[in-house]
Parts: sequence; structure tokens; C-alpha cells
Amino acid sequence: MKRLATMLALLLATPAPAFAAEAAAASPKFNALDTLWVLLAAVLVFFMQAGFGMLEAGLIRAKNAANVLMKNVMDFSFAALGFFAFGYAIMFGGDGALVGDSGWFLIDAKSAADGVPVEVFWLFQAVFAGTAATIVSGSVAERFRFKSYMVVSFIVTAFLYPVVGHWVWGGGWLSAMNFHDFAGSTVVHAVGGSFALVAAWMVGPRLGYFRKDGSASPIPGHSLPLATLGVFILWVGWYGFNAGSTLSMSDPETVGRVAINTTLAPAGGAMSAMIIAWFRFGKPDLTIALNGVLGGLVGITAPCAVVSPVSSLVIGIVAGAVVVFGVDLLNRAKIDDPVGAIPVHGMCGVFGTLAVGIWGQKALGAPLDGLLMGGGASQLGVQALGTASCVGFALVSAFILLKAVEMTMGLRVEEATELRGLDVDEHGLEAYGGFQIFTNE
Amino acid sequence: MKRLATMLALLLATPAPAFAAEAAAASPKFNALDTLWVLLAAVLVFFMQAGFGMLEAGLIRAKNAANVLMKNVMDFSFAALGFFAFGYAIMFGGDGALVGDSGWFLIDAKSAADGVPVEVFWLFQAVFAGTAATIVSGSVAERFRFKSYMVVSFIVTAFLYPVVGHWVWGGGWLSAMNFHDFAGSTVVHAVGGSFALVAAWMVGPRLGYFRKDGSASPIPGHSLPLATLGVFILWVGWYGFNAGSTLSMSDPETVGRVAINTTLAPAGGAMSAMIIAWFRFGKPDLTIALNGVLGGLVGITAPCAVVSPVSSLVIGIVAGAVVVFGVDLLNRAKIDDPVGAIPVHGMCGVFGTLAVGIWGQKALGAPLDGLLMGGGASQLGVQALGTASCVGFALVSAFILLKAVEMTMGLRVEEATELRGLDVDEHGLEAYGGFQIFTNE
Amino acid sequence: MKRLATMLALLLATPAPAFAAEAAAASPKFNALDTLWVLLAAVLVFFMQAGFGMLEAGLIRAKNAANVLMKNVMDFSFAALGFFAFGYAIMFGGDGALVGDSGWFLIDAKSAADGVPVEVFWLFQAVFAGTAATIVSGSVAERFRFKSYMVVSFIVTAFLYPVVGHWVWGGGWLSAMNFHDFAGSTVVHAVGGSFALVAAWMVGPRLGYFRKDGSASPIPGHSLPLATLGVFILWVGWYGFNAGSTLSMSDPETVGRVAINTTLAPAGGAMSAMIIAWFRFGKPDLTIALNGVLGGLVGITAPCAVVSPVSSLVIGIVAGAVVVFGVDLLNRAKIDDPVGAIPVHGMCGVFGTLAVGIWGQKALGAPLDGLLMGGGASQLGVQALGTASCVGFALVSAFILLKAVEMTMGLRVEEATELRGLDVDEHGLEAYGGFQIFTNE
Amino acid sequence: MKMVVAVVRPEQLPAIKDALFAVEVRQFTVTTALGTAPRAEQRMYRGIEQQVALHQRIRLELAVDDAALDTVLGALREGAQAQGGHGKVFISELADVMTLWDGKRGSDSL
Amino acid sequence: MKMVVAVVRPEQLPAIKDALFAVEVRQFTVTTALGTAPRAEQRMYRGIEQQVALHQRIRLELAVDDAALDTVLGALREGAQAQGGHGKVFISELADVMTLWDGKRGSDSL
Amino acid sequence: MKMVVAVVRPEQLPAIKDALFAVEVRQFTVTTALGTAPRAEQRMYRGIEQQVALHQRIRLELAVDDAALDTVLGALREGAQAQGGHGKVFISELADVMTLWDGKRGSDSL
Ligand SMILES: Nc1ncnc2c1ncn2[C@@H]1O[C@H](COP(=O)(O)OP(=O)(O)O)[C@@H](O)[C@H]1O
Ligand SMILES: Nc1ncnc2c1ncn2[C@@H]1O[C@H](COP(=O)(O)OP(=O)(O)O)[C@@H](O)[C@H]1O
Ligand SMILES: Nc1ncnc2c1ncn2[C@@H]1O[C@H](COP(=O)(O)OP(=O)(O)O)[C@@H](O)[C@H]1O
Repeated sequence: MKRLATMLALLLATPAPAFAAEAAAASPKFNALDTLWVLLAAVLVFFMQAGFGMLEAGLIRAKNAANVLMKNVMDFSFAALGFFAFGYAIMFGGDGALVGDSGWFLIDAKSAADGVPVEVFWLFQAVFAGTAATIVSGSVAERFRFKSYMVVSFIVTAFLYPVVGHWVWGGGWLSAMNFHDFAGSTVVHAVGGSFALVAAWMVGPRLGYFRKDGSASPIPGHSLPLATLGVFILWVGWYGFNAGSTLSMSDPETVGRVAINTTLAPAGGAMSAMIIAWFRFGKPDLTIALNGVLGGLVGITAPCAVVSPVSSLVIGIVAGAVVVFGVDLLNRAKIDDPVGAIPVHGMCGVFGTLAVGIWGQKALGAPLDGLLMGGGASQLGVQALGTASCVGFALVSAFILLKAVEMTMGLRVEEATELRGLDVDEHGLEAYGGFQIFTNE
Repeated sequence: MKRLATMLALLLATPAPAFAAEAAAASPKFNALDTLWVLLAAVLVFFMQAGFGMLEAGLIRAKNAANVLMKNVMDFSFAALGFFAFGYAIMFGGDGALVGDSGWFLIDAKSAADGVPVEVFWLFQAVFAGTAATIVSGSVAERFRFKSYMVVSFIVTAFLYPVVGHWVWGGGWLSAMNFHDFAGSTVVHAVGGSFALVAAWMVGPRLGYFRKDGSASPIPGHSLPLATLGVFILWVGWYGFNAGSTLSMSDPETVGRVAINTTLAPAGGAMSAMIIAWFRFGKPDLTIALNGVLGGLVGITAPCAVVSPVSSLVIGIVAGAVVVFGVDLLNRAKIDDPVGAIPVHGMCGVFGTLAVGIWGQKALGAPLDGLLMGGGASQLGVQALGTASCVGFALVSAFILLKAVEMTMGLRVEEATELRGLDVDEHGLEAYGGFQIFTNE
Repeated sequence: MKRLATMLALLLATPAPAFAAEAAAASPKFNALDTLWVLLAAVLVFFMQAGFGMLEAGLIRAKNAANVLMKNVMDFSFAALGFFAFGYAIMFGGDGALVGDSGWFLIDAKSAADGVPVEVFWLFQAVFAGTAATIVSGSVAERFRFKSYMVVSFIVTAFLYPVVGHWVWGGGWLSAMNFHDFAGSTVVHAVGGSFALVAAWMVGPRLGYFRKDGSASPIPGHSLPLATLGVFILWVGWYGFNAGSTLSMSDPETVGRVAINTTLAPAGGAMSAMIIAWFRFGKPDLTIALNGVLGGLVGITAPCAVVSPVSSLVIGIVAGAVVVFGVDLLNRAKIDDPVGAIPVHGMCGVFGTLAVGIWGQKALGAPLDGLLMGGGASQLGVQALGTASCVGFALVSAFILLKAVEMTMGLRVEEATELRGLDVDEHGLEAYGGFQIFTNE
Repeated sequence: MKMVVAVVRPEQLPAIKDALFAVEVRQFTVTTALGTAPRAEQRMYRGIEQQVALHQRIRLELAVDDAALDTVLGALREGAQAQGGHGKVFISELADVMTLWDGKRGSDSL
Repeated sequence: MKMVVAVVRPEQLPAIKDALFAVEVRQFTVTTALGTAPRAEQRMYRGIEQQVALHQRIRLELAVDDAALDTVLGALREGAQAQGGHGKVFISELADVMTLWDGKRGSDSL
Repeated sequence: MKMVVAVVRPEQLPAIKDALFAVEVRQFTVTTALGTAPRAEQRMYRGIEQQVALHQRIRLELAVDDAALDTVLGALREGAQAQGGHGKVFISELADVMTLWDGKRGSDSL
């Protein structure tokens, strides 16, 4: 105990001079407006945690709702710690082609955004890391062991996500290749979706989701009001996610273009997902429309700064279609993804990254004009390479990580726990305790 | 398909140079701080969609909750599209007395806010249009056909709302007359409330809402926690709605006055609605207090910049009373408005507009001093004329539109659908699927 | 009526010139960026009302949910009024050692933040007052009479909270002593928690909470999704609460440090509360983790600007432990606090205030280096004195106030009302009306 | 005495309640239930087929005197007809009734 | 064997449960129900009159041996008295009982 | 006719439903219930002990012809076995049945 205390005291003291020195020397170099913008954008992105929590809880059964909420609360907490201690250093600690390696615990860390203090820039990046992590909780909901999830989540945000982040945004090999992913269709969503895919596949489908004949059998979400609230919150947060990725207000027009695109794409996604589902399945399904909104948002995340509003509408419309077909595809592949995280984040993330190479405009800041903008396929090639590399890394590293966890702690709860619900067995409570009658006393 | 693709490609390409050119030439003219302010205000207003969704879902029965949420999600999506393609051009495309006519699809469109890029200004206006549209969904909840609602909603935001908007804010005849509606008591709320009134009247009351003897029989909301959350979210969003309508931070004090008034008026509305209801009906009713908050917010929307804080408190108090009596009046008029949209938005919208002519102060920016401020009745006259014209236009155009929809697609669901709930019959799902027991498999 | 009207007219008119004059003379002295920052921070803090509402409603039984929501809506409304009429004058109206005494109804009131108009500064302070008030509603939930609560709440925000506020932030005796409470661990939370403690103790435990043998018997919350949403909203709002307390963007780095600390401390709180509860009680309890988040947030509120990120993580971890042991302690003390308001706000508030004297760094702006930073115990002494005085004042004044209310109006509802639920008896409605079946018609 | 259990659709409840009140039957117990329908309903949820076999139903329980049985059954039928006439009634013998307040037994306690 | 159905107010459940446990009756089934009250309650919701005819009730179902009937009824009464003594009990003959685990029939399976 | 009431765990419902459908029993009524368990479960909620005495259960009600009774009981057993074999069945005499649509009485209306 005593030694621990001494060590802690040292750690507490160490950063002080570092920070103080920076404060004294650096203050004039900060831009107050840019700092405010990035900070508020980070707060908006943080709010997305609530959105994911409500969406995921709403789309699953009541008996597992507290479990998924607990995962959402805790994975952000662990993400904050992991990204503080290790993640930021790996992602932004220098120009190594593969990983960064300085600024552990933010000591002597530098901001990658001019004029924005490292603490604020860190926060903006930390909430992104949290988003990447939390995508997984949805796809493995209702069956993944809580303790194992915590371990996976911590390693993802502290070590895996930052590697990809370094490649694209931290000065790694992909940034050197003019790979363009403005706000993270690949870095956050396709990568998060890939983790989600591997995890959902390895943990297996929920009991009862696939019938004996192999066809899927729906397990309806227990609260669509919560799910809808979640999507609206996510949409709100996405303005911070995309527009905040400008990291500066020095170019109001780009900020504006990002904002309008972040409106039209999800609108298009909602419309196309709803209409396609209406034609194919007979009725306009609310959960599909919600996934369509998110698909549109994910799809526009990479190209939001470099495409015109009309293009963003088209991107959203295509993303909405991707979602509907993706949901179908997963069912055929016998993968059970209760909230649609894989089509929304994984597939639309890849599509959005490619969209830069299709609809991107050099005049708006894209490295090259896209395929439909008369620029040929070069940028599309770069985008494909980039997203394939990141997704590949995510798939492989997730597989290794999950395999290790499976062999040591196990991925899946007992069958009896799954039947009763994870809330009672893993957390000793019910999401709606006494809502029916009081079960105790 | 091929022709469609070609057309699309053209549309995608067209705006590019336009936007690019503007970017090159105009960047210096943008004010970064004002842009940030308007953008964040727009995000706050966008959040109100979630507020309306939760409020409306909470105040109706569970069996129709998914339907009303779907309407909220989709009407904003269609509003975004309609206001992008047509609405903005009608509202801000030039100085015509009646309508604007340039800037379709935002091509070569101009911002009406100095220093704020058109994309950001568009977004701020688009979320206002979305608000006007979504007001209707509450008043016709639990019985209006989904498909017909989508058509109505699209036409309202793309064509009807922008006309009124043009008159007051877009350089039309009312702006020329010094009609003062700072943030839209008339443009958004009274007009939205008028659409809501016509729609609720034409679609008729819910089965069972009026007893055979003509008296109303309550149909309680199924989740007051959701409704309360909705109101808090709306209040949050209203800071963007009202204060953001300054469109600039160049006058911090006006922004501040708007903000304090947007606090005191709803507080006053909550207090007076609660107390009046307490005296009249015997108990302090939460739903009435919530409507009181909203009444106060709507009431202060027009005068928020030009009245003193004490006046705003008084305006809120009166608005709270308007809500209570308005709810009563509608029941007597045999109109069924499940969420109180008509008293809140329609009646308080008109009252708030008139309030400018009563409590407005020239020293604070009103065109003239109001009646109680020693300025006589002239401004009140202008306000009455303005709000009457806008409401009149809304009532008539809504009647024509709804008549046309009634004759072609029908306004109301089948009786069997209404009895079972719109969720199952129109969307094939339940808002709380399996919350009781799993109904399938 | 007529006299009332005349008086009102006078009041409405009076402030006009005052405000107008200030507007004319003062405009140049305002800083637009700072104003925007404080305004947006105030909006974030206002949003916390929704967070408290959802948290409290979720952690109690459904039959009392509407009552606690009504208290949340109305206590903010009354807080706004009370803080406008009296509170601000007491808190910021001059340099008296004990109370301020000018600026009633904000007439000729001055802002205590350079460059920020008084209306905006007022709003920021008013939402803080609202927070202090609303803490009480949770600890007395499910049994406190609505009418009495309103009276208590109004007096707290109009008169009691402002006194403490004046001591620390308004130029009173504690600010003169270099007592450091950056964003209100003591002023808002320990004081609010003290009111909550006295109120919970005087109103007594809920029927059935303590068994005959004196041990506590749980009454589970009826909706953990709502509670979790509430905590996420509170966390979002806390960025405004803490970082906004800079009252300016002139020092981006301090803002950034506050922001990162406001992330790491709650993350630490969640982790330690969860892990300790897991070890002690066998399972990771979601409600404890949620309280841990809040404990971390409250704990970092005072020291957020003057400690390093590592220290903030440690502070959060300790706060999480304080929460777990605090919950236990209250049960032993036979005090029933349904939502954990007293451990979270009261105990962590005191701890956070002391933390300034332990981990505070002079280089970062603390008056002196803290105990663990090599500065000895002097600052810790000041912090202890300050928090003890404020808590002492709160305890005593709350006792007198509640005694008076108890003797005149009574604190507690009838037993029959408590058994049936406060919603039906006090408000004539149900939080989930007809969710089961329609009870009327 | 008889225990009459009727299972009907939710939308039928108001009319049935009125019909019962009209014949002065003012005491019964209602629970929400799920019931089978003549044929399963097909729904599509997120693009996959769902066989909905159980539907929202209302279960009414009425303890009645033998003499009142026919009146009650008549009222149930009349009320049910107002909304489609769906539903079934199950009748069984009731051995005894007791009021918890005074412990009184027998048909007077109904 | 008898099937005892008691309909009481929610606040009565804890005491009734304790009373049943006290006489070693540890097996029963509980459902939420709505029940009629002696007179309809008047409420105002959003300013309009609401006749609330159905109130939250709890329905307990206990299958008991004939020999245990009086003990159970006594426990129900005692438990109910603790909170106002409201509620009614309906008693009917139970023909048989079966445990699903082993298919055993008869009163041993209670 | 018999009224068969089975009280089982929620996770047993799907298999029981399938087993009933398999023997062409397609009519029944389901309610959520809380039931007692062999022993109370200990939970810790916010650090205090909670004795959970009532657990989520499902209550099935089936009115069947005397001739069909054994088939139904068999199906219930078979379905229940798929998930642990928990649960109990209560069987009582059913005096009559009526269809509300046409007022038809007797076992044809089942
Ligand atoms: N044999 C039976 N046993 C138990 N419950 C039954 C039986 N037959 C019908 N029911 C219940 O009665 C309800 C109404 O039956 P019916 O009128 O045939 O169906 P519907 O309402 O779909 O037209 C069913 O949904 C079911 O819950
Ligand atoms: N004849 C009856 N048939 C069915 N249920 C009955 C009958 N009489 C009473 N009940 C049920 O028993 C409950 C309790 O009855 P009682 O004690 O008379 O009412 P209360 O609890 O309002 O004092 C009622 O709410 C009702 O649900
Ligand atoms: N004597 C009884 N009276 C009423 N209900 C009973 C009785 N015995 C058992 N039950 C109900 O049947 C359910 C299942 O019983 P059992 O199989 O013994 O329990 P479990 O499912 O916990 O193994 C219980 O939870 C209870 O609701």
C-alpha cells in the first residue's frame, strides 16, 4: 500500500511542471475560437455515447437492457483511461509509419491541431475512440460476457484503434498516400464495424435468433421510443463529429458544407432505407428508417468536406440502400447483429470512404476529383486501398484478441444466463425493477 | 436507369463550380464567430426534433408511439430535402413581395445573414422549417395515415411554410411593413399551429375521445417521463431557436436579453399554467405544466429581443393561461388535439406576436414602443395584421392541401387500424415489442 | 385587479431605460466570444435539469415518477423566478462579507464576469442555483409533499443558496480567504447535498425501506434506461458546468485542462465504484456505476482547473469509493436517499473541495500547492474551513426552514397517498397511464 | 356461484364495461393477456419474417351468482358485438367467496 | 384441493406475502390486474373529467390442499388487515395438479 | 371440459408453444405472472440485501375437452422438458364455454 502511495504521488507530481511549463510558454499560440469549437464539438460527440446507449438498449430485449447500458457507461470510462494512458501516444506520438510512441499519459504530448491545446484535442480524439469501442457493444448485445467485454473494449481503445488512427490521421503511412477520411468513415466506423463483425461472428447468434431451418426469426426491440431518441441524439452528436473535424473555424465555408452534408445525407439515408424496405417488405419499418439515418451519417463521414450537397444526398441515399441490403446479407451469413451495427458502421463506413473517390471534388479540398467528377479512378484506388488496409488490420487484430479472450475468460455467458437475461445474472438487477409488481419483500 | 444515372451525374457536377467559386472569392467575408454561433444554434434547434418526438410519443398511447416517432424522423428528412430543393429559394430567393424565386437546390443561393455562409444559414432555416412541419404530427397523432402525412409534410416544408417565411423574413411584404417576429412566434408556431388546427379538425377526433354526450373523455399519455424529457429538450433547443435568431454575436447584450427572456417566459408559463389548472381542476397536472413551459417559450419567441426580462415573465404567465384556456376551448370546439399543439403553438404563437405590440420597447430594438410601453397601438396593429395574414394563409392553404389529399389518398386510417394501433397495421411492429411477453415464435 | 395592473405596468417599464442605457453605453465592453462561451455553457448546465429528472425518475418507483418530474420542472421554474427577483442580488450585489444587497429584479445589476453581459452571466448562475435546488428532489422522492417542496425549493434558490454563493464567488468572506472552489463542489453540490440530507432525514424513510430489524430493504428503480440517460446528460452538462466556470475563453489551456479533468474524474469514479461494489457485493451494479460517474464529476468540480489530469483521475477514483461507502453509511444511519444524492453531491462535494488542498498546484492556478504537491496543509485547512462553514450554514438553515414548513404545511404525504403513489393522489394522473390497459371509459 | 372468464380484444373492453355496468354488474377483475388468433399474423421486422402467434387480449374475470349468470353472459355478448363480436367465455363452478375485510363467506360477499 | 384466488391492492402484497410465508405457504402465482372499486374515482386530466373505473390490483393464485384451506384463508385475512383489509377471495375446486418435471399428479405435487 | 393452467418460466414458452401446436392445440391464453421459486434468490442492490421471492413466470390457460386432456398435458410436459422441465399444471373442471360471436355454448365452442 505504502509503495503504491509513493508511486502515485510521483505520478501526480510529474505532469505538473510539464503542464505548467507549456502553459507559460504556449498560451499566446492558442486560438480561443478554435479551441471553443473543438471543445464543443467534443461535447457533442461525447453525447453520442448516450445515443448509442439508448439505441442499443431500445433495440434489444428488456432483460438485457441494463447490461448493454452498463457496457456503454463503462466502455467510455475505460476508453478515456486507455486513450489517456496509451492510445493518444500511439495515435499522435510522432511520425512513425506504423505507430506513434511518445506522450504516454499525455506527458509532453502535443496537439495535432494548431491553436488548440492538447487537452482539448485529446478530448476530441478520446470521444472518437469511445465511439469506435461502443459500436461493438451493440452487435454482441444480449450474450457477450461483461467482464470479457471490458477487457476487449479497453484493448481496442488503448491499443488497436489508435494504430489505425495513426495511419490515417497521426502521420502514418496512409496519410502520406493522400488517403482522405475527413471524419472517420474508415477510422472510426469501418474499423469499429469490423471489430463488431468479428465479435458477433465469434460469439455466435443469440439463442433462438436462427430457426432450425436456418432462417432468421426476429427478436423485436423492447423500446422503439428509446431507440428513436438514441438516433436523434446520434444525429445531433454527428454535427460535432463531422463539422468538428475541421478542428478550426478558420474556414467557415467548409464547416458549413460539412454541416449541410451532415443533414442531407442522413435525410437521404432515412428516405431510401424506408422506401426500399417498404417495397421489399411491405411496410415502412421504423427501425430500418433509423438505421438508414445512421447509414447516411456514416456514409458522409469521410467525404463530408469534399462533396457538394447534392452529392451528399446521393451518398445518403446509397448508404440507406446499403443498410437494407446489409441487414439482409448478415442474416444470410448467419451472423446475428441485434442493432444493425455491422451494416451501419462497417458497410456504410467502407462505402463512405470509397465515396470520396467517387464524388469528391478537388475544388472543395479532395486530393483528386472523384470518378463521377471526371477525375478518373486514382483517388478511388487510394480510398479502396486505405479502407481495405484498415479493415484488414481490424479484422485480424480483433480475431486474435477475441480468440485470446475466448480461450482465457470466455466470450459468451452461460445458456441459463442468456435465457434469464444478463441483467439479473451478471448485474443482479433488472432494467425495469418492480415495473410490473415488486418482486421482493 | 442509365438516363437517370446521367442526370444524376450532371446534378452532382453542377453545383461544384458554383460552390468552389464562391469559396474562392468569398472566404474573407465570413465571420467565423457568427458562423459558429449560427451553426451551434442550428444544432440546438435540430435537437428539438428529438424533443417533439419524445413529447408526442409520451402523450399518446403506446400502440401509436412508433407511428408518431416515424413521422418525426421522416418529416425532418423530407423537410431537409424539400427545403433544400425548393423551400430556401421560395423563402430567401430575392425580394419579391410574395415569394422568392432563385437558388433552387441552393445553386447560387445567398445567405441572408452577413458573414455566415449560405450552407450554415440554410441549416438554421431548415431546422426551423422542420419544426413548423413537425408541430402537425402531434395534433393528428393516433389516426392520420402515414403516407398522407408524408405528402402533407413535404408540401408544407417545401412550399407553404417558405411563403410565409418569405413575407416576414425573406424580404416580402410584411418585412417591409415593420412587422416584428424575431424568432418565429408567427412564422413557425402560429403557422405550424394553424396547419395543425386544420389537420386535426379535418381528420376528426380519435375514436372514443368524445363521449356520446359531446363531452371529452381523456386518453392519458402512456409515458410522462418521455414527455417531460421532450419538454426539457425543447427548452434546451429553444435557446438556439431564439438566441440564435440574432444570427450574429456582434451584439452580445441582445443575445443575452434573448437568453434570459427564453428562461423567464417558460418559467412563468409553467407556473401560471400549473397554478390555474390547480385552481380550476383541483390538482397540479404535469402535462399542463409541460404545455405551460412550451406556451411560454412560444409566446416569447417573437418578442424575445425587444422586451425587458420582467415583461418576458409577464408574457410567459399570460401564455401559460392561454394554454389552459386553449385546451378547454378546443374540447368545446370538438377538436381533438392529443398533445396540445394547437393551444401551445397556434394560440401562444398569435399571442406572442401581439406581445411585441404590447410590451415591445423601441430602445431595445422594437420598431415602435408597445401599448403598455407608452407607444400606443400602432405596432400592435401591424402585429395583428401580420399574424392574421400569415395564419389566414396557413389555414386556407392547409385546407386546400388537406382536401386534395383527402380526396386522393385519404386522411384517416381504417377504424380497425385505429383500434389496433397504427404501429402494427401501418408499420408492422410494436413500440414495446415483447416488453410483456414475446408474441412470436 | 386594476391596481395590480398598474403596478405591473410600472415594473415592466422601469427596467427598460436601465437596460437601454446600459446597452448604449456598454456595448463595446462586451467580449462576443466569452459571451458565447458562457451562454452555451449555461445551456449545457440547463440541460442537466433533464438529466436530474431522468435519473431521479428512473431510480424510483413508477407510481411516483410523475411527481418527481413535476418537481424537477417546477423547481427550475421557481428557481429562475427566485434567482431573478432576489437570488442574484444577494449573491452578486456588492462586496458585503455576508450578503449582497443590490440588483433586485436585475435592475442595475452588474455582471461579475468581465466582458459578459449581466443577462448571460445571470443565466449561467441561475442554472447553477437550479442545480442546487434540484438535488433535494431526489433524496426526498416518493414521500415529500409537492406543495411543501415548492416552498422549500423557492426559498432555497431565492435566499439560502445565494448566501453561500456570495461567500465564495460573490466577494464574501470566503473569497477573501483564498478559499478555492472553481465550479462549485461546495457551493452547489455539498450545499445542495446538505439540504438533501436534512430533508431526507426530517421527512423520514419511505415506508418499507427499513425492515423491522433495522436493515435496509431495497426498492429498485423502475427504469434504469432512463437513469442511465440521465447520467449521460448530466455528464454532457458538466462540461458546461466546469469548463464554463472559466467564464472566458481567454485562457484556452485552462479550459482544456478543465475539460480533460471533467472526463477522467468521472471515468475514474465509474471504474472504482463499479470495482469496489463488485468486490464487496459480488456483482457490478449499474446504479452504483452511475453514482460513481456522478461522484467523480462532483469531486472534480472544485479542483478541475488546478490539478493535473493524473490527479483528476485519482480524485475520481477516490470519489467513486466515497460514493460506495457513503451509500452504505446512510443506510446505517437510517437515512433513506432513493437516488444517492447525499453521497454523490454532499460527500463527494466535500471531498472535492478538500481535494484542492491535496492535489492542487500553484502553477496551475491554485492559491497554494496542495498537501501531496509539497505545499503543506495550509490550503487544505482553508478548504476544510470553507466547506465546513458552507455545509454548516446549509444544514442549520435547512433545518430551520424545514421545521417551519413541517409545522405549517407538513413535509410528508399521508400514508395512503404514499402507498398508492404520489402521482395519482397529488397530481391526478399516472406516469404510464394506460400502459397496461386503459383504466377509464 | 360461477366464475366467468372472458377473453376479448382490447378494443372491446370499453363497450363490454358499459354493458356490464348497464346491468349493474360492477365488480370484476381485468388482466392483460396474450391470446391465440384463428391464424398467425405475418409481419416483416427488419426484413425477416415474423409469425406473430400471440395477440394482445384482455381477460375479464367475473364471479357471479348462478341467478345472474345469464344476465352477465348477455351483457358480455352485447358489449362484445359493438366491436366485432370476438372473444370467448369460460364458465366454471365457484365453490366459495370470502371478503377479506370481515371474513364473510358465501354469495353475499360477491 | 382448492384453487384460491385473492384480489387485493398492490400495497397489501408485502404483508400478505409475509403472512403466507409465516404459515409455510410458499408457493403461489401473482399477476397484476385492474379491479373495480366500490365507486369510480373522479380525476381531471388536462382539464377534462375522467371516470377511473379500474384500479391497480394484485391477483394471487394459490393451489392448496383442502386441509390447508383455512390456514391459507386466515393468513390472507391477517395479511390483508395490515393495510386496510381490502380485497376478496374466490375459492374453487381443483381437480388435479401435475408437476411438469416428473409428471406426478395429485395433491403431492402442490 | 377442463381448464388447464400451467405456470412456467418465460424461456420455456417457445418450446411449449411449439409442442402444443404440434398436437394441434392452437387456442390458449397467456399472461405474465410472478411466481415463487423453491428458494428465494439473494441479490445485492446498491449494497443492500434483497430477497427476491417472486420471479418472472408465464401463465398459460387452456380450455380443453376431457378427451384432449392427456394430449395437452403430454405436450406441456414435452415442451417444458426442452428448457429444464420447470413448472406446474393446475387442472379444474370447466362447466361451460361460450363463443361471444354467436353465443354458442358447450365443448364445440372450444
Ligand atoms: N380453448 C381455449 N383455451 C384458452 N383460451 C382460449 C381458448 N379459445 C380461445 N381462447 C382465448 O380467447 C381469445 C378469443 O378467442 P376468439 O374469439 O376465438 O379469437 P379472436 O379474438 O382472435 O377472434 C383467444 O385469443 C384466446 O386467448
Ligand atoms: N364479483 C367479482 N368478480 C370478480 N372480481 C371481483 C368481484 N368482486 C370483487 N372483485 C375484485 O376484487 C377486488 C377487491 O374487491 P373489494 O375488496 O370489494 O374492493 P376494494 O379493494 O376496492 O376495497 C376488486 O377490485 C375486484 O378486482
Ligand atoms: N401451490 C401453488 N399454487 C399456485 N401456484 C403455484 C403453486 N405451486 C407452484 N406454483 C406456481 O408454479 C410455478 C412453477 O413452480 P415450480 O416448477 O415448482 O417452480 P420453478 O419454476 O421455480 O422450478 C411457481 O413459480 C408458482 O408461480
